[in-house]
Parts: sequence; C-alpha cells; structure tokens
Amino acid sequence: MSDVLHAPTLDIEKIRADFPILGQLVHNKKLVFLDSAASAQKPRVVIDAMVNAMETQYANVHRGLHWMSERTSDAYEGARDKVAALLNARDRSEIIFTRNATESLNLVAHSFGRTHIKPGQAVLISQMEHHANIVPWHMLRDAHGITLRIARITDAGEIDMDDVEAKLADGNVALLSITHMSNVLGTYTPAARLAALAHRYGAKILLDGSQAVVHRAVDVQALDADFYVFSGHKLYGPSGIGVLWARREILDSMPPFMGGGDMIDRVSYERSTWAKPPFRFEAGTPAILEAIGLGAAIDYVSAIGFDAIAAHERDLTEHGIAVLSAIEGLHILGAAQDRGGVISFTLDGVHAHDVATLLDKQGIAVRAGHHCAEPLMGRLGVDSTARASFALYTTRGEIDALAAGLRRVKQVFG
Amino acid sequence: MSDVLHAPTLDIEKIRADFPILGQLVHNKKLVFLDSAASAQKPRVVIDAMVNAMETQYANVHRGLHWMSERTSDAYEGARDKVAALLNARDRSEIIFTRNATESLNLVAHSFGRTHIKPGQAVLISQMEHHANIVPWHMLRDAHGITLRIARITDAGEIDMDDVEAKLADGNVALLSITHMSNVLGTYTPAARLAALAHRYGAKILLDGSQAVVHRAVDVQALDADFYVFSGHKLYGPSGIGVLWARREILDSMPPFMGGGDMIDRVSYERSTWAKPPFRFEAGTPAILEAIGLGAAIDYVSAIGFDAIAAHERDLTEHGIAVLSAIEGLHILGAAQDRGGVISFTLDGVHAHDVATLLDKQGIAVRAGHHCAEPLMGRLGVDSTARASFALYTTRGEIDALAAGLRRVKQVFG
Amino acid sequence: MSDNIADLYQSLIMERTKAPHHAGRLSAFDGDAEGDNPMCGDRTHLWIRRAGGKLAAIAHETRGCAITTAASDLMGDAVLGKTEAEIYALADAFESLISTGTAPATPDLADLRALGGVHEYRSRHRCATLPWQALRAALKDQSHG
Amino acid sequence: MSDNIADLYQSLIMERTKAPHHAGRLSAFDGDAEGDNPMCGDRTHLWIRRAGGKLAAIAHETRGCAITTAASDLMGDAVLGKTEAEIYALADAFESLISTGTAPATPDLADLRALGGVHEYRSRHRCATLPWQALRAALKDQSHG
Ligand SMILES: Cc1ncc(COP(=O)(O)O)c(C=O)c1O
Ligand SMILES: Cc1ncc(COP(=O)(O)O)c(C=O)c1O
Repeated sequence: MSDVLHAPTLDIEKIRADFPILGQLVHNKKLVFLDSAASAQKPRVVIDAMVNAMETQYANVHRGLHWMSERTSDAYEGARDKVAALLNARDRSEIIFTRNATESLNLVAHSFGRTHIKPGQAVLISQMEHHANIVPWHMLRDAHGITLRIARITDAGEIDMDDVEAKLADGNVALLSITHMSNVLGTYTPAARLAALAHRYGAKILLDGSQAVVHRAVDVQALDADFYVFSGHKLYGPSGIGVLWARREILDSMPPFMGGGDMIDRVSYERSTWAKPPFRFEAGTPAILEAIGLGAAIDYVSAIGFDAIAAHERDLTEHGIAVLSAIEGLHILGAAQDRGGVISFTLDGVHAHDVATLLDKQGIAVRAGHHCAEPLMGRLGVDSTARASFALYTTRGEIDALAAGLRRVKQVFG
Repeated sequence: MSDVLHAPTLDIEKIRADFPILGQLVHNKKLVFLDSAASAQKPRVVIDAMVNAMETQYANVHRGLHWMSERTSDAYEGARDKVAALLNARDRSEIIFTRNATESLNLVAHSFGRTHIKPGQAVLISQMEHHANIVPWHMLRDAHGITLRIARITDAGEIDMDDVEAKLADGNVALLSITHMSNVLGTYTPAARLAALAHRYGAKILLDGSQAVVHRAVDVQALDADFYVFSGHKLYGPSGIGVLWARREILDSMPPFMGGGDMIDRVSYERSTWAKPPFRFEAGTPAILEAIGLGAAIDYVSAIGFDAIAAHERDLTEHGIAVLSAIEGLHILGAAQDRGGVISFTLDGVHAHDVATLLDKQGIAVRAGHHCAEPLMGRLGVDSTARASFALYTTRGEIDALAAGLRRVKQVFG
Repeated sequence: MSDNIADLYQSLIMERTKAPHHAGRLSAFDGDAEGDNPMCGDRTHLWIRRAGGKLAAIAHETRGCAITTAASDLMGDAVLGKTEAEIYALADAFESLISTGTAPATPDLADLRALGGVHEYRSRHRCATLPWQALRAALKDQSHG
Repeated sequence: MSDNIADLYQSLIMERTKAPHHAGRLSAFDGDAEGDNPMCGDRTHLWIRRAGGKLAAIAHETRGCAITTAASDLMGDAVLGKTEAEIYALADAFESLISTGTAPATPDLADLRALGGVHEYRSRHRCATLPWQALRAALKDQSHG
C-alpha cells in the first residue's frame, strides 16, 4: 500500500496513531475500515476524556451542590458550548442533547410537528432520505393527519430543485426536512439554497446533518437553517449522544417531548411547568459521559481543522471513484457534482452481501444492504448496494486495498 | 475512620479498590461520596469494557456484515441477555434499551398510554414518586384526556395500601405506576402485593425500579409485574443507558415510540411496518458502548451477589439511622419498616443547601434539594432535605465521617 | 486462492448459484410460499407438489446472494422424495448446523453441509435459512389443497 | 475552625441570617415582587418605597438558606437611599462578583463583598442573586403606582 499524502496539511500517519483500533487484525489481516459512515472509530482523546471523567470527576449533573457534581456539570455544559461553536449557533441554549440523530428528528416530529404543523399541512422530504427522516413523518401523518411530500432526485443523485420548488409552491408545506449529505450517494445538498427556497414559501427547514457534519464545517447561521440534527458516534464521539440544534425562538415555542427530572420549572401533583430550552428538552439524567466524549471529539476535529479534513476526503473520494470505476462490471451509484466521502456500488453478478463477506475475509470492512434508505433503493432500481465510506483516518492505500479486494471477489465469482 | 466489615461476605476494601474515583481528594479532603442514589461511581471493569470496545472491537450494530460489526452486535445483544438475567425476564426480547428510566417511563406513557389507556381512564401513582413518574402522566393527561390519581403515603413514609385499594376499586384505573423504592425516603414498596391488588382490579402495574434494582435482587416474574424500568448509571454502569422491561405480549401490542432505522421491517415512501420487540422500540443507532458498560456492571454486581450487597447496605442503613438520630436537631424523614440505603434529613436552623455546602467543604458529598420529588416535599411539609445515600462501596467509617461533619455544620451555625 | 478468503464459497455453492438445478416454477403444485429478507432484498419463491405422501417436485425462483440461491437449490436436492416428517427433521438439523455450527449425525445432511461455513457469519445465517422457512410455509399452505 | 470549612459563611453572613435587619413587610409601599428558586424552595418577597427619586424603605420576607437570607438583608443596606440608576449599577456589579469572582472598583460593593465566596460554588450563585432579581422586578412593578 502506498500511503502517499495528497492533502498537504493532514499528517495521516500521526492521525492514524491516534485511533487505537486501526492497528487491529481481522481474520489475520490488517483492518481496513471503510464503514465510518455507519459509525466512526474513536480517537484516544475521546476514550481518555470518558475514562478521566469516570476515574476522577463523576456525579450526576445540575442537581448537586457538591464538588463532583459541579465539576461534572461544568464538563457537560462545556460540551454544549463546543457543539454550539461547531455549528456556529447563536446561543448555547439552542443545543439540545439527544441519543442520536434519530431521536432529534423524532423530537422535532413530535413536539414541533404536533403543535406547529396543522393537520392537512405537509412535510416535504426527498427521495434520498435515511429512514430516520422518513418514519417519524409517517408516524406523525398517521397520528396527526399531516401529509408527506417527496421531492425527486435526478439520475445523477442530486436534488431536483425544480421539483422542490413545485412541491413548495402552494404554500402548504410547513417543513422541508432534508438530508445535508446522502449516506448512500454521498451527495451534498445545496442547503443554503434549499433554506432560501423553503423560507420563500413559508416553510421551515430541517437539515439532517448526520453525514454532512463529519466532513465539512457547518454554519447554521450562514445556511439560515431552522433545525439541524446529527449523531455523535459518526463524528468520532461515543454512541448514545446526538444533537438537535434549533433557533431559540422556535424552541421557546415548542412543548417538551419527554417529561421528568431537570426539564421542569415546578411540579405539583396537579401540574408541571416547563423549564426554558435547552433543559425543557432534556428529561432525566442525560448522557453525561457521552457529552463529554463528544466534546473531546469536537476538540479533536477542530484542532485538525475542517479545511484539511475536507481536502483529504475530497482527495480520497476522487481517488476512490477513479480506482473503482476502473473495475469492470462495477457501477457507482450517483454522480453528484458536490459529494462527500461515501461511495455506493454494485458489482455485476455478485450480490452486495457476498461482496461484503468476501471483503471482510480480507480484513476490509464495507457495508452492504439498503443502508436504512430502502425507498431510495427502489428509486435507484437496486435491492442493495455495497458502500465504502471514508473518514479522516482513511488512506489512499486502503482504497487501493479495496480495489484489489474487489478484483479477488470477482475471481471467486469469475 | 473504622472500616469494620459487618456484612460477612463483602470485602469492602477490595471492592473500594475496584472504583478508581474513590481515592480522589476534594478540597484536599478524602472524598466521602454519599450521593450514589443520584448516580453511582463506576468500577474499573465497566471502564475497561467500554475502553476495550472502543480500542479493539467497534462498529455500528445489526446492519453490518463485517467482523467488527458482528462482534459489536454480539456484545450489545449480550448485554441484553445480562439484563434479562438480572430481572429474571422470561425472554430477552422483553428488554428494551433506552437512555434512562425517564425515557422508559415516557415510552410507556406515550406508546402504551395512547393506545391502551382510554380517555377518562386513570393512571394511579403515589405521593412519593420521582418527577419521572409524574410529569409523563401530566403530559398524557393533557394530550389524551386520562386522569391521574395519587395514592397516599402514611406518615411513616409507607404506601397506604387501603388508599391504593380505594383508588383502584372502581375498576377505572388502567395502570398503577409506582416506585419500587423511594429515592427520598428509602421506602421499599410491597411490589408483589401491589401487583396482585392492581391485577385484581384490572389494572397493569409498572414498577419504577431506579433505586430498587441497585440494592436487591429483582425478579419481575415473581413480582408478577407488567413493566419495570431503571437507569444504568445508578447501577454502577455508564450514563446514557436505561432499561424498560415489559411482558412480551404487552410489547407486541404496543406501537413504536420513535421511528427510524433498525425499528422497521419495511419502509417505502408511503408507509413503514414495524419490527418485532425489542427492536421496534430501539430507533436509530443505540447506546452501544453504554449497553456494553451496563453489561459489565451487571456482571460485577452479580459476582458480588445481591445477598451480600443487601446485607451490607442494611447494615449501613441501620448504622446511619443510629448515628444520625443521635445528632440533636436532626430529623430523619420516613420510618418505613422495609427500607434501602437512602436517608433524607433536615437539621434545625440550617437550610439543606447550607448543610450540603459545608459538608462538601469537608469532602463529603450529599445531595440537597427536592430530589426531583417536589410534590412529596409538600406532603412532608418541608422545602428541601439533605440526603445521604449508600452504595456497595460505602463504609461505616464514611457514615461516621458524615455524622462528625454534621456536628461541625452545627458549630458553624451554632 | 492462497489464503482461502473464499472458504465459505465452496465450489458446490458457486456451481449452484451460477446454474441452479431447481430454478423455475411448477405449473402444477399443491403448495407455494415466499420468503424475504427486507434487510438486503433477498427473496425466494417456492413451489412444491406431493405424491404418495412424499415430495414429488420442487422449484424455486430466488433473487438474492450466492448463499441464499445455493441454499434454495441444495434444499431442492435434499428434500425431493422425502416425507414431510423427514423434511422437518432435515430443516431442524440444517438450522442447527447454521446456528450452532454442528448438526446431529442423522438425518444425513449430505451436500447441505457445504453451507456449514455460514455459521461463522451470524449476519448471513438468515441467507441460508430463508429457503427453509419458505419451505415450512409452503408445506403448511392450504390454499391450493 | 482550623481548616476553614466555613470560609464561605463569614460572620457577617451568619449574623444577618440569624438576625436580619430588614426582615418584615412595609405597610406603605410602591413596589413589591417575589423571587423563588424551585430547585430548593428558596423564596424571598420584597417591598420597596421611593421618596424624592431615591429608595426610602425596603423590607423582605425570606425563607431559604443562609446565603439567600444574608444576600437579601445586605442588599437592603446597600440600596437604601440610592437612586434607581445607582441600584442597577450595584446589581450589575454584584452579579458580576458572583458569576466571575471579581467586580469593578466602582460602585463600591462594601459589605456585599462578604458574599464574594459564593462565586466558587456555581450551584449556589442563584441563592445570592435571587434577591437582586426580585429587586429588579419590584423596581419595575407598576401595580401600586
Ligand atoms: C425513583 C427514581 N425514579 C426515576 C429516576 C430517574 O432516573 P433518570 O434520571 O436516570 O432517568 C430516579 C433518579 O433520579 C429515581 O430515583
Ligand atoms: C443521513 C443519515 N441520517 C440519519 C442517520 C441516523 O443516525 P443514528 O442512527 O445515529 O440516529 C444516519 C445514520 O445512520 C444517516 O446517515
């Protein structure tokens, strides 16, 4: 493998040394982990931050008057500041911690959906959404009588902006809820243009940034977004923590999603009154250690810098498209102009599951299936795809290994 | 301090060595952590299990065909088996992972509440519930038109069984949702008798085991419970993970709470169909590392054994009641026959906040406030209390240090 | 291949995937059923016909991975001419081979053992057992009685 | 005490907690307000009366911890005879003392500095600032105009 570094400012060997798992063997082969879009590996600093909290500074947050609780609260609330800075939120109170992007979307569907979207009004999504941005709207539709509209994508896998506009045109769409980067096609959507379009027709916009936030700097104010969601575990943080950002004035107008400790102002046997955001939306003991871990992950990527990360991943993606396209019988899905480090493909005569199993035998981890985007599979005319996805620790050499691995898969099926 | 061991089978010094944080200094004093009922400290094995997963075996679960994902899925599902064994559940599919007890309660209120409790039917709780078992029912009442009944407690802080029966008698209560152990008074409720009573009048029973599960063996089948909830972070596990257990036939009849990946069978643009329990209730990437940590915590307490744990904590509680009662002007709240390791108290002329701050200065961590049980404070005729709570790593010596610390508090206010 | 990355894909499996013996439909049948795995889109449709208390004919249309296709086809070999009781015994034994890695000495799994390697890939178990689930359903199918 | 566990509870604070100077109600007042902290049940009720553009009288009923009670009472000393502008400046300076640990040289916080130690206890900040929040509300209170 040649680990030539093409993004000048990113010292890939140094970065790889930060991720303990990357040295592991799988089936006696060196691990080539190309499944980071499902969940990324964790750098030493994230592991250490969590261990350090558990070993030296842990107690429940917010409600304690003692030193351990105050320090843990500082660390937890400090993580909120880091997320606010990451997204360039106007105010830290706009950051709500959830379990994952899925919960963030459900929170919006439940709380905003039942109070700000009238029965008969519509939510507009696209054909390339993850189930997390489809199923909550089905549930809201069935419980609350909204309608769901689906904006088309082009054959290149880009949002059909004319169709978005056509579906917003009657002014009956309350929310455009759309991915910022497709987890299947890698497409970055034109978020700022979508926001302007939505606002022109009186709709709010939610961006599912689960993939997008990993690869590039996100500025919710510059995008003029209303809601933004992502998961910590894809951003090199731990599982169990996700983020919902929303404009403060929208949050102020939303009722709580769950009830319990910490989200109330007062409780009597007869009634409860709600705390202000963000606490109104964080019922019970939060994912304290996980927020701390996510904070460390944000520090980590920020220190490297999204310019360097984006440049590195652009290079990997170009290289990946080049070497995979060269394999006969291999078809890459989607050809968006603006794309992140995710490549889905099919291989003639070999089912994606067999591709994944045979690559795994060579130590190469890719994902195969519908990638929680079953309707998109139908749109693309496939049952499933194999998907290689790249992170800041991925090397050109690993992509070359994937290409070599795929040639061996073809031999087996030859 | 004298760390005399009174529960014969528990080697307290060995146990304390398992918890790295217990060696910390606070304000240059040795930490005396008496706030475990809010959140417990973590043993080395829990920390190691999470670190080991992040360093050697991590990927997203369920959806991957590669080695890392299969091993992570094994570990995650293995944790489910451990929880099932801990509660003696009939089947592993009855265990649902949530963020915390609060989410478990909200899941039941939302999913069971809106489909199995008819408007006009009642939920019965008690006067000594945590906000987590009050606020979700207020929200369900306001959204869905149920009513809420409150069973009285006696002045000793025990459930008034006659009042429970009186409030069940008209057969209009769909669910008795009640604590298994009070986080303020320490009272263990007679769960099996409450279950029999509820069932006699056609109600289901939910037990809030957030505190109870920490101190004694729980057998949901022997109790004949319908729902049981708890949080991992109080059981020496990480934050970010909670449990809902419910009978499989009840779960089968419940719609999902949140929608997204992993909880579906099929998704098209038009509709979604649900997976079977437990997956139906676990939308999106779960708290993988946290489930693994909780599994390690369960192994840890199981190896020590609940007989030894319960005996040790009984001893601590008796000792605590004895030494605290001897302090003039100190009043212990509640005098239940059957109680766990939680003692709430007031000190004449000193507000609970001042007690907590002055103890903290001596390295002693207790909680002060309403303990997320504001209505109970009214019932007890106090604004707030101080609370000392004990864990398996607590020593008699620490309780003696608390008593000495309180005497110094009295001097300051003398 | 030198390092046996293809252990799982024994030649018998590859042969049957590329050229299944039992592919197609039966025009006359007394049971049929479909099995599918939404996670990857694997799908198999089975048709069966009984005669004299034995399985006299079987055909399948399978769209899926190599494991599912070969499993459907090798199942065809294994069950032809068997009684229902014998078929259920085979199904049990095969499912045990996949889920535990071992199967009892009887009934004789014969060529089905070629699929034994699937055991090591828990996420692929369903690929191998899907046809057998469909067969159980087809045996219970009353609609063409 | 030898190891100063009671640093925070300076003698001035303890004196005013035990025997507040401004406890009670005003029978004639032109503004009043309540402040409360649901987390611990701290509660203070303030009454004020102005004369000649200055604060002429103040009284409080405080039920809460030593910090809140002393903060209410020392606030009484500090604001009596001051104009509204001077009071707001004091409030800002005091709140900065609590939240940042330091306050500007002017206005002179005088005895209020006894509460400076609260800064180190973030969870107690609200105990010290609660009376000042109530005072801001009482100054805005129009209902007795
Ligand atoms: C009795 C009881 N119920 C519910 C809870 C809520 O637990 P969590 O905050 O982990 O959801 C607690 C803990 O605070 C508790 O003590
Ligand atoms: C675009 C997109 N949205 C939402 C999700 C859901 O994320 P999670 O499972 O962490 O909630 C994912 C990841 O699977 C994703 O890629």
